Amino acid sequence: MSIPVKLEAFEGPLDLLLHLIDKNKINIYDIPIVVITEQYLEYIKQMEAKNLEIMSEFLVMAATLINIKSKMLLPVEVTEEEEEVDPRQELVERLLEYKMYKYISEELKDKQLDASKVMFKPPTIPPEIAGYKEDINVEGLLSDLTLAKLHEIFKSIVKKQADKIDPIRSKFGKIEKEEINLSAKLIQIQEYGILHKIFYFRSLLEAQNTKMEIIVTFLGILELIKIGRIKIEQENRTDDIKITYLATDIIQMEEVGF
Amino acid sequence: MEIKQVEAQIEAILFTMGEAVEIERIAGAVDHDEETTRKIIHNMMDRYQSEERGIHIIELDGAVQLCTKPSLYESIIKITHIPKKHVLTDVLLETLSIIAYKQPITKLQIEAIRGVKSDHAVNKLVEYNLICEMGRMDAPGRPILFGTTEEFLRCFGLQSLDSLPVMNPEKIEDFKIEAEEEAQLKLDI
Amino acid sequence: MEIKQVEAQIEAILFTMGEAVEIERIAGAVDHDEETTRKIIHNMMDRYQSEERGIHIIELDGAVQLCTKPSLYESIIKITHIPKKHVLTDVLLETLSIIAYKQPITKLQIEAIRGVKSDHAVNKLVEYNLICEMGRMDAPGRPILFGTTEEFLRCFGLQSLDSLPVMNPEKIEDFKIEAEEEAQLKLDI
Repeated sequence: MSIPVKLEAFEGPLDLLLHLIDKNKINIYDIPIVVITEQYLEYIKQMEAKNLEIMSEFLVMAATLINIKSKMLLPVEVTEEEEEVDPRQELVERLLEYKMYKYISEELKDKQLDASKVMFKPPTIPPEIAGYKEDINVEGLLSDLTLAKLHEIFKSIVKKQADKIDPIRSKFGKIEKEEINLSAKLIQIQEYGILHKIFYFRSLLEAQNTKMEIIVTFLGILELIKIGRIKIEQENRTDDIKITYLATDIIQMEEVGF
Repeated sequence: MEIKQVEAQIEAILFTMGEAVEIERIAGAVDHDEETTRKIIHNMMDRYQSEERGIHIIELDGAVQLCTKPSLYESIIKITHIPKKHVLTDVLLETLSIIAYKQPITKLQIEAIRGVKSDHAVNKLVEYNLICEMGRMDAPGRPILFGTTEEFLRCFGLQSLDSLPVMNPEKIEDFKIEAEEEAQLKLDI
Repeated sequence: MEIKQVEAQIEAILFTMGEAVEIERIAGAVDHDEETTRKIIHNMMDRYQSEERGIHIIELDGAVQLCTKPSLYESIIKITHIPKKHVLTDVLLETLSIIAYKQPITKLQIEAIRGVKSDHAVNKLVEYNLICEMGRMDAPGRPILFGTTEEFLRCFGLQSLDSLPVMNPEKIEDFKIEAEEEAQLKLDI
């Protein structure tokens, strides 16, 4: 299928869906969900995933379409009381509402064009009059306001802010940037390997001081497995991992294009 | 005669103020009650409209403002450079129409209708003074409610929100019936 | 008929321009020679004068300008002196409470707490003399710090700001507990 229109041109998942419905010359109430889903997914594939947030919105719609598709493939269970509900119903309603606002915004656009032809005049209040400062009756303004009420308002704002704070993530400490070099760590592991030949994963990790070092060490092990310099064995799932160093020398990671 | 004088006062007031003035305030300045003042102003509006005049009075949500007639735009731009107004993109227009019809509405509700995040659009519309905060919703997190401004009415040539293009329930119903008929038609073939 | 339309064009031009416009320029915009244009304008001037109108055209050195008639000066003074309706909206109350408890505070900090632009609210509160500038923050751009005014204290019958303590995080916790106790107390009654 050819993709004549850039996906970025669509304002959102509903917009794309409307475009497909329009392009296929089908009625909104009669969406051939299988065809549309395929075309929709095809569009998403073409999408440059530059903006994850936008991408995810399109994906949610894709998931909705697939969900409807799967529901339609399943035999419909009709209970006595409820009528058979077309799984497309909710989507159709959303699309219809969205379409309505698109239609209205076109009308508004015309109105704006007309209204933009009207000219206004800036105020020309003589300076001696403009200089007049109106006395604002502050007491009257505050007549309904008590200190307690003001306090109440502030508390609700503070509470709202507290609600906004992610209770888990906000407790994460600052990530200290440590200069732990993976290449250096790899050499260290290899040195350790030459020395011990056979060693255990846990004992290797225990030798590490920080969380970051442990992570880098783990990455180093994975890398060494990949290039075939070590072999690992594990009897049971929670057992310690036995590592056998297969080589007799130390390789600089730059040599293997790391 | 008396009325003529009041009309002259009102014209002078509107000319000087330039911006929209609440009818209530005008009433205070011309020493008449609000209802009488409104009638006088409506009378003036009709006359400005029917006579071959260059200016007329528009009404914006209980306030009135003097402005030129749109038909004279061509002559005006011949003599003066008119600063460009904000160009509203389709995204902004779409968001604005949702707010106009559903106000007061929260950002989340807008996003539910559009199916996309709308922070940028809402912020831009606030910046252009087309929408503003209307208070908070009595719901968890007390989200901000948005609604349209007087500037919105002015920019779209609307007297009040009642003059928004109509999308009444019957029209929507028509829309549906039409669509259903179309669907039926297809099945018949 | 034709003349009427030219007159409308001239009225619209003068209204939009506000200032004095050379008759020569007007002639160019309405597609007539200067002499004819001048005649039409003089005609308009007479009519504005004789009719009971709020505005008229004055001529200054080959240029003409639209302005209000001097006799209506009183009405204009009156309208500018009629107080507008002032109300503390939710938005204003919210902003005021933040400033009261967090002062001195910058607009940016207020916006960070509220999650929305707050220019309008801050300006209004300054206009109402409930808050004022307290100096500048020693930070890039040297932003203005706002705090409450003496008027604010007086209105609430406060001796000083000490009776309105600045809230720090521990205090907020205390406040929460207090509030709960108060609520309990109320229930007990």
